[in-house]
Amino acid sequence: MAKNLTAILKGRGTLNTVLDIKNLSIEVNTKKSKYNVVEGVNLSIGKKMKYGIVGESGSGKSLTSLAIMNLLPDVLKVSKGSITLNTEKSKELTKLSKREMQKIRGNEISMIFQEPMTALDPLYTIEHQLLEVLKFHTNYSKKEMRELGLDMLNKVGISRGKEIFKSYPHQLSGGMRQRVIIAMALICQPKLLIADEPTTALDVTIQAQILDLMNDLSETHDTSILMITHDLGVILETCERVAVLYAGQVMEETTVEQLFTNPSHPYTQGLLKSIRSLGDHKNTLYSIPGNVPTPAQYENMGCRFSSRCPHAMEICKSKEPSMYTVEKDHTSKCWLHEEEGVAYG
Amino acid sequence: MYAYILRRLLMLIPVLFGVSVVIFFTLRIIPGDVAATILGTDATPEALAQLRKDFGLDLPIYEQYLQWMGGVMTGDFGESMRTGKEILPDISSRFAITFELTMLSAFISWIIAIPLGIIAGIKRNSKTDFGVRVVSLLGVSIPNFALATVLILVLALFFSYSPPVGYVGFFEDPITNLQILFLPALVLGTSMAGAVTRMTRSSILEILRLDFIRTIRAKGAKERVVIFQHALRNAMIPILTIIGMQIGVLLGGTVIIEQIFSLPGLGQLVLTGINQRDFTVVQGSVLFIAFVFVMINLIVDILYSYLDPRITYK
Amino acid sequence: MKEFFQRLVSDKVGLIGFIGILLVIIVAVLAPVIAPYSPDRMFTEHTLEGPSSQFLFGTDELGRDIFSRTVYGAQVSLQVGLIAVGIGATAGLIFGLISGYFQGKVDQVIMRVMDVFFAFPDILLALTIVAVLGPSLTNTMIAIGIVFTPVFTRLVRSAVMSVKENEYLTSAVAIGVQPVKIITRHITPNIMAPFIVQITLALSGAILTEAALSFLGLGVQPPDPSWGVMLNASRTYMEFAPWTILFPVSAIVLTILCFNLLGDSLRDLLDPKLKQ
Amino acid sequence: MIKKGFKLTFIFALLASVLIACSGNKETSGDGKDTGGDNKQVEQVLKIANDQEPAGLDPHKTPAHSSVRIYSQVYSGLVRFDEKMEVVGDLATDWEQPDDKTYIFNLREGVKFHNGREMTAEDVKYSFERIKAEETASHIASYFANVESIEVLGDYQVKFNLGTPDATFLTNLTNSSAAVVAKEVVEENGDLQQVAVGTGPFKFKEWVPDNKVVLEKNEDYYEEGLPKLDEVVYYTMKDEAARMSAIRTGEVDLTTVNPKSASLLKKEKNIDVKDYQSLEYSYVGFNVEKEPLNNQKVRQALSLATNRKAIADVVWNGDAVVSGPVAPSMGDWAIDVTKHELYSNDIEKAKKLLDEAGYPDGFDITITTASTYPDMVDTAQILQQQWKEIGVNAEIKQIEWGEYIDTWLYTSADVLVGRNGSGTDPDRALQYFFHSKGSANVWGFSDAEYDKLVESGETMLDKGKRKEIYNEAQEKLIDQSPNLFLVSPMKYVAVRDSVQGFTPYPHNGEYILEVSKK
Repeated sequence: MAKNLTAILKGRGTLNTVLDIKNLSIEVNTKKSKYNVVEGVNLSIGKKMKYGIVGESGSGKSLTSLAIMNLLPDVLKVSKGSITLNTEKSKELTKLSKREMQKIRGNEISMIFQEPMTALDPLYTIEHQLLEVLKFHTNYSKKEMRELGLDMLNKVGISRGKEIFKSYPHQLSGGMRQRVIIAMALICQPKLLIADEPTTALDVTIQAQILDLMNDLSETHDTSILMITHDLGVILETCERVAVLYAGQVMEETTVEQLFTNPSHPYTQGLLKSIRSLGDHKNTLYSIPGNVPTPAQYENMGCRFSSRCPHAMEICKSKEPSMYTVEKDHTSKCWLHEEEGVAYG
Repeated sequence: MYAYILRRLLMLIPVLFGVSVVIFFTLRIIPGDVAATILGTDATPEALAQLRKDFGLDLPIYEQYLQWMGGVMTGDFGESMRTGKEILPDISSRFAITFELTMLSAFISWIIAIPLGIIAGIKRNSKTDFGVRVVSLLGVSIPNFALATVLILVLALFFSYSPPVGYVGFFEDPITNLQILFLPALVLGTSMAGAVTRMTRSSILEILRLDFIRTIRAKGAKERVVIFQHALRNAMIPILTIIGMQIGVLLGGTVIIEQIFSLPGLGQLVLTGINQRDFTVVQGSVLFIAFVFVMINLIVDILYSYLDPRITYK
Repeated sequence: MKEFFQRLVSDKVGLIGFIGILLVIIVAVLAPVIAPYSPDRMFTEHTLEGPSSQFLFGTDELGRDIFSRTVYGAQVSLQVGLIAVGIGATAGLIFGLISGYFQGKVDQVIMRVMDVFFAFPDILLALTIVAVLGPSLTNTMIAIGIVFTPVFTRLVRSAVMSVKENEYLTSAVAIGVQPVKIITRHITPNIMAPFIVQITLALSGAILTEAALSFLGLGVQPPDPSWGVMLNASRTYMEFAPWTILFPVSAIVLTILCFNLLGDSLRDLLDPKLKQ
Repeated sequence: MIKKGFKLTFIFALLASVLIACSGNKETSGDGKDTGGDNKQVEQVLKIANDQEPAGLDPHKTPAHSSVRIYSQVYSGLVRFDEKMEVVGDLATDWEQPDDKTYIFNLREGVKFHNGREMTAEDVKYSFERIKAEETASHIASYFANVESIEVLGDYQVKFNLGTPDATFLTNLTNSSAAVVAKEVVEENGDLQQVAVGTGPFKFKEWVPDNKVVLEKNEDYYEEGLPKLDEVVYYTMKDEAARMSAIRTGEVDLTTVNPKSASLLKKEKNIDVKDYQSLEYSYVGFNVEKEPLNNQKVRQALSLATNRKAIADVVWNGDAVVSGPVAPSMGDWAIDVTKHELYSNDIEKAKKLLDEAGYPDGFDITITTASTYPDMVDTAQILQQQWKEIGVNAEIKQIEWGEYIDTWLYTSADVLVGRNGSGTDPDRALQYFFHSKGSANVWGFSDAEYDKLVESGETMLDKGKRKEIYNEAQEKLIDQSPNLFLVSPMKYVAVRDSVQGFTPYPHNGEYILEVSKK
């Protein structure tokens, strides 16, 4: 058991990772209530790795990404755990000052949000908004910035850069805007790009283009990607590793290949079943029965999936399972794997 | 754009026509006439009749209206019944004062309100927010004539200060001019500030929740850039609407403050006009104020399109 | 509604405003019980006396008890506010509903007329109306009501127009529901939120406008003690007898503050854009 | 955006501090003037704060006090009152009366209008004919209705032919409105509302509406060494608080104030408060043609129910005297009304009279007054309280000035509270206001005996007998009570101690001819 654990830890070793999230919990703290919405999340994103987090809305995937950026809304805060960024130096993001964090955002870690339609300030030209990033983080001259900007637009597939420079967001299509946003995110050559549902709001045809673009660019720029999505299809297309989030916890973590070939957690199985039923055009669509619990219900409910789990046992309802290793590079948070696997975390 | 402006200008015609009709006929319903107020307690019937004839008040009322409107169309607002002086030059020189006062008040209110609104908006539901809201509403809650009187008294009693007497134009003597206008503008500005603070606060609140603010933060912007370059500019449109409305209201609403601070503005002209039944003066001034009011609305609308590239007028 | 009150209570600002207004209403209703003297009773031997046990807030230039007048003043000022705003809001509701619902020519005519009134500066319009009708409590309220009408009309009209766009209404029209029913059942409840906010704010506006008219001698007629009247009369004696202005000014400021606090808080609560 | 905002704030803050600094400087330089004034010539500029804007400057057309106080400095008349209210020469050096109906005035030679032209007898003739002309609509036309013709006897001699002997003629001539004007100025400007060219001590310089009127010294004034001031500026400051503040800080040198403000200013060491008994009295006018006020007993009852002393105490801070139809400051002409039965404030008797008149339970009535004047509003409120005691329930209606004048003129109010200037001759107080044909008798009051009495008073040249006539007229008037005459207030003028030689008189509250500044 101990041997196995070391092997796993080695595979996830800090030396080769860009970002390490350890035991991250995020709590809502208002006068009336106090509870965790994200709990005990562990992730390691390797250099140049494309990592996916998949989960339904409310699973805490977006909050996790916002926590990395230190952009959580006022009522939420990181209550436990650490987020370490390894660039030239290791930095503990949860402990940085505002000023230090501002230096990292857009520079070392960039983020792309879901809604390209509303993610740009409607009152400023594309030029202003694109070059703004450079202004925040570099000392280039105006001319240099323009050149860099045009170059970057070119890279995201916008050839009429000069024209687009003068445009305002509302004059561009959704796909164009998302390209601009990607350009903004990559212009400072960040080590990590967080993409929160970058294609959800786009037409299907454009979705593929944008995903390809991100793939290509991350390779040419040596950028790791953290892809946040509810869509397993996107994960399959872009990612190498994946974490499945449910009700604020990681349920399963493995390579994409293993996830699709050997899903271990009943939740993942359910998810896969539902998209396959979609693909097969069978008469009935499969959906996981029941509802996602609300954060207020998390406490004392044992396994958070237990209420919807087809394999639920007595223990599931009373005691929370640990993460068990199912096979190499594959963990699952389910009592079913207690026997076969190694618990950690 | 030009076509739009032109169309808007054309739309002003019925409104101004309506204003002219309303004010003209309303004035004629008010009991009392200029002849009686001029002659006061020494009036004789003959003298009254003579004066009325001089002013054309013996003509049928619709004829009086047509005569007046005919003049106004050709830019002739007529002469004051009281002083016999041409009205338009008087209106414009007094308008300059009222306008300066209005702008200065607006300016003071922005200086007070916008920072307060931003602070309250950023720190929503904090003690600071609470304090700002109460303080800014306090400004709106004091009748401004009371505030003005208290201010005058306190300054005179405890600081031996009173503003210079006798209005001087800005271009004659800017320093004296500003000394004269500072207190009245402060009073009006204080009462305007509440609404602007409120609007700034809620717009900032609203804007700060929008996605693009998160994008800007994610780009590594300093909080100052987020607030002032992005949030505030986006919040300016509703703020501008409020400011535009207030400037419009102030142009006709400075009457009391002008009287207390002895400023020879348009408000006083109208008030004395009403008191003395100097119809031509009141009609002319009200029409003028209404014109400026609708023009300000138009200017605010045009300003929108400069502030917000999404707004275009065709 | 219950949820709404819960939220109101949770917002301290709104709660303070609400309680304040409640207090003023109670004082106004119980004025005859609270006030030790009739508001017009003159103690000519005691003009401009400072606060004492006999005269809690002192006396005014005619030897009247300022405490009693301030208490009765709540009655007069609230009455002015409520009725004036009632007139403006009702007229605005009617015109706005008609205008917004039927649109077309009716709308054009109503809105142009409102534009005309809107183009008049408030104080001048009120002043002119009072001058025409003759100054009295009733006419003051009518004048302020007329001044407020365009604001309410515009508010209701735009709310109606936006509600009308909604699909459920289109379907209601499609299945042939009567216009009156559509207005009362569907539109009215939907425009209530902005309407209530505007009413709260207009109430404070009305009290202030009455005070301004009183400054010009055209407000409530003496000896009725509206706060505006008291304020204006005491301006002359402010230095000689500061209590003559202190108490009515505090009353007016606190009341209007409460209305504004409540309005401000309601606006936040009812604004869908600001919901948390 | 933000930077701009901060810059503006900064500039603004700077500006505010500069403003305050500047005003500070002015303060100190002002103090310097006060102490070290001996070696430096003090600017002889008198700044006066007025509560009303002048209505116009035409002396023949404008009766408003706010106008009179200004044009009386610019124009002169043939004669004027001295400080004892005796008629003395002004433009006329002396005059003779060949008979009761003829006056010949010898004019001062070499008097120049402010436009440089010499004033002659032709100008006197022109001026009085202008007053009398119907199209002038002069408010003092009736004063000179008795003048049948004016003859120019020479450049410096003019003769007035009267229709009947007229005891009031000379007094009427002292009226500031009986001014000698220059024909060419009238012809050039249509009227004299906006211009003023006279022969008086001060020349009209400019009038900025709702702001100020500036007069400057007439270097050619015919009285040696006068005026002492180089310039007089009248600022219009309608707000009492603003005037108080300005006189306190020395922004103005002189202003009229109300009794309460006066008592406050008396405590200030740099300010003198001068008072004088005015020629005005407050009154209650009745529409004597309408029920119930057409009943003399009702009017008498109301008079008895009225406590005039209380009005003097409360409205005028005690600084007012109970008055009859002729104000007490008219000296001998006024009767002592305090002992009059109807002034006894006898409630029981009042109730009895009401009972006799058929109103045992009183009646409802509306008191109308002008919102412009707080004293009138306060008076109305006191009357309301006092009359309540005899069951008369009054409602108060305050209206603004324009409507008030109209209401007065057409007697459209049943009860009107107001203030009258009783003039400088009892003829105005008694005939002008109450003769059945008197211009200002709007009350519908008509009493043949009374008419005869005041007519004889006008033509009676023997002062002793004239006084007897007027005493009787006053008794009669009070008995009839078409108006209730209330109190005649003191007037207060606050003056900075830098002003020398200022004394107000009842007939001229702002006599500044001999004023100088130190």
